[in-house]
Amino acid sequence: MPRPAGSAAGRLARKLWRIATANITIEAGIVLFLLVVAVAVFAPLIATHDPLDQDLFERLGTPSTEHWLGTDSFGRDIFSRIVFGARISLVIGLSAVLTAMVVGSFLGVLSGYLGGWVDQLVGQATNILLAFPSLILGLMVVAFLGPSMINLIAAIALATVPQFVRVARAPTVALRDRDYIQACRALGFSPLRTMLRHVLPNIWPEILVMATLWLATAIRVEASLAFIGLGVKPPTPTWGGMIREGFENILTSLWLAIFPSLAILVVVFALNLIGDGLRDALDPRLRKDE
Amino acid sequence: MARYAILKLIYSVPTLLAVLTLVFVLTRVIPGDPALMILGDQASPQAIAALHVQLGLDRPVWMQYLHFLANVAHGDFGKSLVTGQSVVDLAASVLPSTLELTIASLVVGTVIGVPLGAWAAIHRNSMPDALVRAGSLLGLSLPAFVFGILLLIVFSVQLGWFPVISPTGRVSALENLRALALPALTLGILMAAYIARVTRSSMLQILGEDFIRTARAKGVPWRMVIRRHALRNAIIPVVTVVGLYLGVLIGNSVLTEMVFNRPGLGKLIVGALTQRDYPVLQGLMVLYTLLIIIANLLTDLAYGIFNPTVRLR
Amino acid sequence: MTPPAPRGPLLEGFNLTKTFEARRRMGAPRARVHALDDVSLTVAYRETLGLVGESGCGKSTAGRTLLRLLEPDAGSIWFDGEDITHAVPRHMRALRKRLQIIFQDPYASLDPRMTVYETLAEVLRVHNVCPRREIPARVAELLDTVGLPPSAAGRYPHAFSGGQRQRIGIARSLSVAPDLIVADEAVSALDVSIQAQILELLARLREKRGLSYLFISHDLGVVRYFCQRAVVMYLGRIVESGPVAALFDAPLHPYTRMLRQASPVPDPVQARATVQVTGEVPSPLAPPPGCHFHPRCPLATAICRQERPAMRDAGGGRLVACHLYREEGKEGQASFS
Amino acid sequence: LAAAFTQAQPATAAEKVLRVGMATGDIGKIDPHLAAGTQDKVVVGWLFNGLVRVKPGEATPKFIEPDLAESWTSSPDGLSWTFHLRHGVQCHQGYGEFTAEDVVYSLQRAADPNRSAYSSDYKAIKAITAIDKYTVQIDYSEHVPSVLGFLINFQGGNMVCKAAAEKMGADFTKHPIGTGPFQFKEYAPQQELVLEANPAYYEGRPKIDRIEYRFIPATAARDLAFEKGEIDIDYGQTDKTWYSRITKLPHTKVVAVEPTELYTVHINESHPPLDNLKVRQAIAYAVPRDALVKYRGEEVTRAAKSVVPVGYLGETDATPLFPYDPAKAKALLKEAGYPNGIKLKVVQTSLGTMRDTMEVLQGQLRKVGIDLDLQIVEHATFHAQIRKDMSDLVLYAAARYPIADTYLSQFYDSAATVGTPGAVANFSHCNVADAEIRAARTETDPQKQLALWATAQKKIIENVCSVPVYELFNVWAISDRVKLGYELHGALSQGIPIIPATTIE
Amino acid sequence: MPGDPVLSVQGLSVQFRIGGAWRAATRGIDFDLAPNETLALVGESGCGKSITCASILGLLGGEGARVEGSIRYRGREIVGMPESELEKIRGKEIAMIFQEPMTALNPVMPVGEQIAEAISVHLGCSRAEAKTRALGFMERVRIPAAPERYRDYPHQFSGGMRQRIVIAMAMACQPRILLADEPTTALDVTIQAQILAELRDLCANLEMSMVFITHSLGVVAAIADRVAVMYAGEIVEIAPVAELFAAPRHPYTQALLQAIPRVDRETVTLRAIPGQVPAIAEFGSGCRFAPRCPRASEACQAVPPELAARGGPEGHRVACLAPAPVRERAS
Ligand SMILES: Nc1ncnc2c1ncn2[C@@H]1O[C@H](COP(=O)(O)OP(=O)(O)OP(=O)(O)O)[C@@H](O)[C@H]1O
Ligand SMILES: Nc1ncnc2c1ncn2[C@@H]1O[C@H](COP(=O)(O)OP(=O)(O)OP(=O)(O)O)[C@@H](O)[C@H]1O
Ligand SMILES: [Mg+2]
Ligand SMILES: [Mg+2]
Repeated sequence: MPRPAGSAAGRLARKLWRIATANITIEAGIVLFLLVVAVAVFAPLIATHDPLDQDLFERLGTPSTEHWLGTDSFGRDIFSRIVFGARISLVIGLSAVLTAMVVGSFLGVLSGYLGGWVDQLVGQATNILLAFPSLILGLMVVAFLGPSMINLIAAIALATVPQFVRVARAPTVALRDRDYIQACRALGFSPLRTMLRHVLPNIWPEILVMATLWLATAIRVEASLAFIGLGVKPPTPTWGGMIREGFENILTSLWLAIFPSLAILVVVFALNLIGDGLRDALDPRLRKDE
Repeated sequence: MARYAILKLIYSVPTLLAVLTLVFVLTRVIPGDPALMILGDQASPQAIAALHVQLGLDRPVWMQYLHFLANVAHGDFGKSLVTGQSVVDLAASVLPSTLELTIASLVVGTVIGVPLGAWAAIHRNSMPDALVRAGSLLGLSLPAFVFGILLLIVFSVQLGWFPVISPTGRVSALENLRALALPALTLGILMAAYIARVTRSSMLQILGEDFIRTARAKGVPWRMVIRRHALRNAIIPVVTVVGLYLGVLIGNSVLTEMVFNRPGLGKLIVGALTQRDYPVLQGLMVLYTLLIIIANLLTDLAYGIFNPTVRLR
Repeated sequence: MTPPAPRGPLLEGFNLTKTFEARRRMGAPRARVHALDDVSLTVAYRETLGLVGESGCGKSTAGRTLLRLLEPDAGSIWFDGEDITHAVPRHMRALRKRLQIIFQDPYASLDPRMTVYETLAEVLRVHNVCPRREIPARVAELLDTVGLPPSAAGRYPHAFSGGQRQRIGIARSLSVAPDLIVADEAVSALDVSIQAQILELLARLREKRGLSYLFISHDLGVVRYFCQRAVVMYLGRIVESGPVAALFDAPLHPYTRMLRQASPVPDPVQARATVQVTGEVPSPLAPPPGCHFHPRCPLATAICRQERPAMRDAGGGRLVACHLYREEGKEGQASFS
Repeated sequence: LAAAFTQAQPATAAEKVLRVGMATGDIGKIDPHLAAGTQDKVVVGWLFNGLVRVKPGEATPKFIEPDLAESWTSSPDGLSWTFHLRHGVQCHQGYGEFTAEDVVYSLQRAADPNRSAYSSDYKAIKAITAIDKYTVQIDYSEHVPSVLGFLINFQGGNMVCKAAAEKMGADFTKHPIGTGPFQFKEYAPQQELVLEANPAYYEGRPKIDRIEYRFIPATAARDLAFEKGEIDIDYGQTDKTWYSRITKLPHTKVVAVEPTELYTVHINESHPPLDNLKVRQAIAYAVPRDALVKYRGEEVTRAAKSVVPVGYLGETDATPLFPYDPAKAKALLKEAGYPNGIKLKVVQTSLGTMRDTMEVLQGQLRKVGIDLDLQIVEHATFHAQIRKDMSDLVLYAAARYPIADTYLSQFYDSAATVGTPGAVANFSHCNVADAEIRAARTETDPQKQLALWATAQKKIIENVCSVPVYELFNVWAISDRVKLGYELHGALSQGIPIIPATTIE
Repeated sequence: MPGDPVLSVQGLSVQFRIGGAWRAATRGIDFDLAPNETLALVGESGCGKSITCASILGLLGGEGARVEGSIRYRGREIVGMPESELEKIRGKEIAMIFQEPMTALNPVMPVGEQIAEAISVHLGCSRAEAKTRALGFMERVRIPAAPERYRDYPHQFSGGMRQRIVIAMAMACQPRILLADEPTTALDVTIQAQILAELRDLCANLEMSMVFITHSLGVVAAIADRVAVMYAGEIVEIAPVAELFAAPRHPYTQALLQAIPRVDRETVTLRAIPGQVPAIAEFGSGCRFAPRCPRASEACQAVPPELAARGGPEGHRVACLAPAPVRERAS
C-alpha cells in the first residue's frame, strides 16, 4: 500500500516519538527536562515571591520558611528567581544552540559535501572563529551590537557554530562517498536536494547528541559572560546572572552561587540523559546487545 | 615532520591575517575611546583630542590598519596605550604562566579523565559507570570560577596547603608548583569531566571492534586486552578533543586566572579590550591565534604518535 | 535467452584517464593514483559488457566516469551519438534518466531513513516521470517488476534482506526508464542463491526492456554467464577484451590466464590442480613501469619492463595488450611504436 | 617555562615588606599628571610630593602644610605667588636635587593638555618663573578659588623630576621618578608593582623597605589572601557584608576613609518626559536615600546632603534634598500625565558598585512606576555612550578635589553639557546655576563665594538636575601588624599614606 | 579419518536475546573433527557459521547470548568453562582467523608484536624469543623481508599480506585446531588462491585440523576434506567433499550447486532458489528449508529432520525426509 507523499511533519513527529521512547534513559531525561520547562512556563504559579521585589533590609538571608533558598544581595527571593530564571536561561540555551546547530550543520554539510573551495572557505572561517576565545567573542559581539538577549544569544551561538560545523562535516565527508548519496547524483538530484533530504537526515543523530551537550555549555557560558557583566539586562533573573551575583558574596553566602549552579546541573543532567540515551538508541551496534 | 610544521605555519598566515583584520575592525567599530580610558573622566576635551593625535587615532581607520600591518611586518607590535609597555614584552611576561597553567591543567585533565572514562566504559551500565558519569556531569555544570573558589576555601584557607594568591617575582620551583596546583586542578578537573566522557564513548566503540575479538581469540587475558589493545586505540579520538580543548584552556581561563590571581594571556586580552588598548589587543590576539595554531600542530603531531596510520614513514 | 545481436555503440569512452590525489599523510609529497590510464571501451545497444579485474584496478572508476559521476582528466565520453564529456549539469541531469547505476553494496546504496515508497517516489517526482497522481500506481508497478510485494512500499531498507534491497536499488534505477545500466558489482555482495535470483531478474529486464549493461564484477563465472563480451583491467589499464567464452577458455594475456586459474571452480577434482599465482598487486600509487603486470608475470621479458604494450587486435573481436603476444608469432597485425 | 622556575631570592630577615592588595587587573599610568584610576593614584601618592601637602591621614584642604616648599608668600591681589623650596631634596634613583627648574617643568607639564589630564586646573596660570635655585614664582591671570589646593600632592600638583621626565619621555609612565618616600623598583604586568624605600627621602628613610603592590581583581581572592596573611592591606568593598565579615577577622582594623565618592543620578532634561519638572521631582521623591545607606552599610556609606559631596569647600545642606515619599512621587507622575508610570532607558556600566547601586535604584523606582530599562555595557562603552547623550539617567560616581567648584563646574555648568564642544560631564543639561557657578569661580571674597555656591546648589536641587544618592567611603582592611604612625581619617590619593614612620611588625 | 576426533560438537545451540525473548540462532549442530582434517562449513550469510565457530572458542556469552549443548576439545568440555581456563586454550590449542583482515588487526600495534603477543602470553618466553618465533612465522606465511617489516603497522600492508599476518598470528602457538572464518572472502581471487594454498600447506606440515567457513563452493572444492552445509542454523548435509559435489542429496545443497555460474564452462541455465531464508524469529518447528523446497511434504513442516545417513554411506549424512537417492559415483 503506497503511502501518501505529504505530511513530512507527521513523519518527523513519528520519528521523534520513536526515538524519544527508544530507551528508559531518554525517557527519564525527557521527563526531567519537561519538568524544568514546566517550571519555566508556570513560573508565576510556582514562585513564592515576586522575583524582582527587593527588600533592602533582608539581604543575603539564609534559607528559611519564608525564603526557601534564602535571599540575594538585594533581598530578592532566590527560589523565585531560580524559577523565573529558568525561562531566560532555557530560552538562551535553546535558541543559541538551535541557531548554532542550524547554521553550523548547514555549513558543515555544505563544506563536507561540496568540498573544494567551499570547504576551504568554511574551514578557514571555522578556524578563525575557533581562534577567538569565546569570552572575547562574546565581549566583542555584545560590545559591538549592544547588550540584549538576542545579541547574547548571537554571541553564544557564534562561539558554538564551529563545533557544529565540525560535527556535521566529518560524517558528511564519510557519507559523500556512500553509495546512496552517489545514487542521488546518478539519479540527477540537485546538490541542494541531496544535502537537505539525504545527507542531513542521516547525520542529525550525531548533531542532536552534540546539541544536548552544548545546550548545557551555552547556559553556562551565559554565566561567564554575566561574570564580566555582559549577561541579560537586570533585573531579569537568569541562572548565569545569579551565579555571578552570588560569586560576589561567595565568602559570606556560598549558597547564592550554589543554588543556580544546581539548577544548571539538573538541566545538564536531563540533557545528558537524553544525549547518552540517544547515542545508545541510534548506535545500531549498541542497540543489538541491549 | 619539520617540513610539515613549517608548511602548516605558512598555511596559517591567512588565518592570522583574517583574525588580525577582524580584531582591528571590530575594535574600531565598537564604542569606547582609549583616550578617555587613559586620561580618565576629568580629562578636558583638548587633552583627549591631543592624545588622539599622539596615538594616531585621528587618522582614518584604513590608514591605521595599513600602518599597523606595516609595523607588524617588521615585527613591531607597538606599545600599550595605557601603560606604554611594549606589547611584545607584555606578551612575553604572561606567556610562561599561561603555558604553565595550560600544560598543567592538560596533564591533570588527561591523567584523571582518561582512566576514569576507560573505567566507566569497561563497567558499562554498572556502578563505576554511573559514578563517573555523575561526576562528569557535575564538572560540566559547575562554572570554573565557582569551583575554583570552593577549592580555595577548602585547600588554601581551611587546610592551608596552597597559597591563595600566586607568589610573584622570583620564587622557588616548589613554591611555583604549589601556586600552580589549585588553578591547574580547577581547570584540569573540569577538563577531566569532558575527557572522561569522550574516552568513555571512544572506549565503548573500540571494545566492539574486531581486533579486540582477535586479541581475545589469541588468549590474551582481558586486562591485557584492555590495556594493550583497547586503551591505546581509544586514546586517539581523545587526542583530537584534547587539542580542541587547548583553545578553551588558553583563552577561556580568564575567570580562573582572576580567581587565583594569576597573570595570563586571556586576562590580558580581556583587560586590553575593556581598556580599548588597541595595540595590546591586536598583538595578543596574534599571539593567541599563533598559540592555537601551534596547539593544533602539536595535536596533529601527537595524533600521529598515537595513530600510526597517519604517521610519516 | 541470448539477447539479439548488438546494434552499434550506445555508450563509448575514448582514452579515458582519471587520477586521484591519494590521501596525504602528514607532510608526505602529493601522490596520484592512476585509476584509469588511457581506457577506451564501448557498450553497444542491447549489449552486456563485462568488466573484470582485481580490487582497485579501476573498474568502478571506469563505470562512474562513463556516467560522469566522476569527471575524467582526459578522454571523451559519447552517449547515443552525442559527446557528453562536457555536457552542462542541467543537460546531464536530464540524461541521467537514460543512464543508471546499481551499486555493489545493497546495504549502503539505499537511504536508511527513507521508506521504499519515498525512495522511489522521489525519483519519479524529481524527473517528472509521470503525473503526481499516478506516482503510487507507478511505484507499485515498479515493485512488481522487481518481484517485491506491494507491502514493501511502506517499509524501511533495514527491514529487507540483502537480495531484497538489491531489488529496491534496481527498481530505483528502472524508475526513470534507462537505456543503459552500469551494474557496479551488483551481485558481488550477495550469496550464491540470491545472486542467481538477481541475475535472473537482470536478464529478464534485458529481454523485456532492451537494456544494455556495463556489468562490473570480479567473479569470472558470473561474467561468463551474464555477459556477451568482457574487458579485463589491471592497474588502471585494459589488458584484454573479447567475447566471454573465448576470453576465458583461451586467455591471451598472462594476467587473464592467472585470473582464470585462480577463480575457484566448484569441482573438487579440478580445483586441486596447482594454481600459478605469484606476487601481490602493486600499489597503484607507484605502478611498475612498462607493462604493469610484469612483476607478477612468469613470462616477462626486458621489453615488458620498459615499454607499455599497445592494444592489438587478435581477431574474433578480441583485443590484447601484451608484448609477448606478438612474440608468439602473430606478427602482421596492427603494429605500434 | 624554565624562566618561571628561577631560583628564589630570599628576602633578608630584617627586611620590612608591606604587601598591599588592590582591586585591579593591572596598573594603568603611574604618571601623576595622567593617573586617573584609583589603582594608579594610590601609587602616585607614595612616589610624589607636591609643593604643599595635605597632612598625612587627612583629606581636606584645611590641613595644608609645607611639603617641597618650606614657605610661601602671595601678592595682595592674590595673583602672584612665591614659593621657597626645601633644600637638598633628592630625586629618586640619582636624578639629582629637586630644584625650582623641576617645579617650573612640572607645572608646565601639568598645564599642557598634551601631557596632562588635569590641564584645565592650571588654565589660569600666566607664568611660572624660577627666581633662583630654590625660589619659584607663579603668576595667575585671574583669581583662582584655591591656589594652594592645586599645588598639593594630588593630580597635577604632584612634582616630577625634570631630568627624568625629559629623558624618558613617554616611558615615564613605566618608570616614574619623583621625590616621595618610595621609589619605583619593578613592575610585573597583571601581578604587582614593587616600590622600595627612598633612602634619601627628605623626612628620613622610611622604615618600610619595600611595598609590594599586588593586583588582585577578584574580591574573594583578595579577602582570602588577607585572611591568610598573604597581604597586609586589603582594598575593601564598600559594602556592609564585606565590612562585617572582615571586621570579625582577628588582628584586623577596617577603616572607612575620605574622600568619598558621591553617587549621583543625573537626569537628562533634554530627553522627554524628563523635561517635565514634575517627573524629575517624582524621581527625586522615589529615591529612599536612608534605606540605601542602610542597605549598603552605615559604616561605609553616608547619605548625600547636597549635589556637592559633604565636606567640600562650599558644600551646604541649607537646601534639603527631596525626602523619600513614594506616594508623592506617584502623585507627581500622575499630575505630569503619566498615571501608568514611565519607562526610561539607562546606559549602565557593568562595573560592580555602580551597577549594584543602579539595580537597587531600579528596584526602588519600580515601586512608584518608573521602569528603568538598563542597558548594561562594559565600562569603556558606558563612558562613550553617556558622553553621546544616549542615556536618560546617568548614574555617576566621582570624587574631586574637595571644593564645590570642581563638582559644580564639571557636572552642572552648561559649558560642560555633554554633546557640546568642551563638554565634560554635565549629563543633565543643567543650566540653572551657570551665573552663580561662574561668578564664584573668580570671586575673591570667600564669604560671597560661599553664598554664590549655596545659591547654585539651591537652584540645582530645586530644578532636580540630579538626585544625589549616597557617598561611599574608601574602605581598607589593615592588619594590626601595620603601624601607620599617624591618625588616618582620609587620603586624597585614596590609598593609605605610608610615611617614614610607618612600619610593620 | 583415523583417530579420535580432536573436536566434537554435539547438540550445539546458540541463543540470542531478541526483543526480550531467547531465540535459537542455531539448533542441534553436530559434527566431529578428526586430526589433520579440514572441515568446510558452507551456507548462506547469516546461517550461523560464525557463531558456531565463536562458541567453540567460548567467545560468545555475556548478557545477550547463551550457548547450549556440548563442545568437547580432546575430551574437555568448553561450554561453561571459566574464562581463565578458556584463555589458556584460546590461541594455544584452538586458534581462529577472522573474515576481515582489515579490521582484525590492532591498527596501532606493530604487526610483529601482535604475533609475538600470543607467543609470549602462552609460552611465557622472553621478548626476544617471542620475536624470533614470530619472525619465523612471518617468513612461513611468506612475508617478504620479514625482519624489516616486523615493526610495521597493519595499514602498511596490503589486504592479502594482512590476512597472512592474521594467519601467522593464529599459527604462532602451533594450535591443534584452526578455525578459519571466511579468511579469503574479502580478498581478490588471485590472493585467495595464494592464501588457500598456504593454508593447505600449513595444515599438512603442522598436523593441524581446520574448520573452514565460507560460502563459496568453489573455495570448498579447493580446500576441504569434508563439507557441512548449513541452512538457517542447522547442518542439512555433511559429506566428504568429492561425494558432496558429485552426489548432493539435500534439496538445498542441490539447488545451491545449480545456482553457481562457472567460469570453466558455459552455464546454460542458472536455477535460483525461490524465496528467502527466514529470519531467526520466523523459524518454524519443522524443516527450515521446507517453505522453499520443491519436494516438501506436510511431514516436513512438522518435525525437524535429523541428520542421518538415510541409506547412503555413513560418512554422508543428510537432514531431509526425502533426500535424493544415493547415486553411483561416476568416478
Ligand atoms: N575518490 C577517490 N580518491 C582517491 N582515490 C580513489 C578514489 N576512488 C578510487 N580511488 C583509487 O583509484 C583506484 C581505482 O579504484 P576503483 O574503485 O575504481 O577500483 P575497483 O576496480 O572498482 O576496485 P573494487 O573492486 O575494490 O571496487 C584505487 O586505487 C582507489 O584506491
Ligand atoms: N549478538 C547477536 N545478537 C543477536 N543475533 C545475532 C548476534 N550475532 C549473530 N546473530 C544472528 O545470528 C545469525 C547467525 O549469524 P552468523 O554471524 O553466525 O552468520 P554467518 O553464517 O557467519 O553469516 P556471514 O556469512 O554473513 O558471516 C544471524 O542471523 C545473525 O543475525
Ligand atoms: Mg569498485
Ligand atoms: Mg560470519
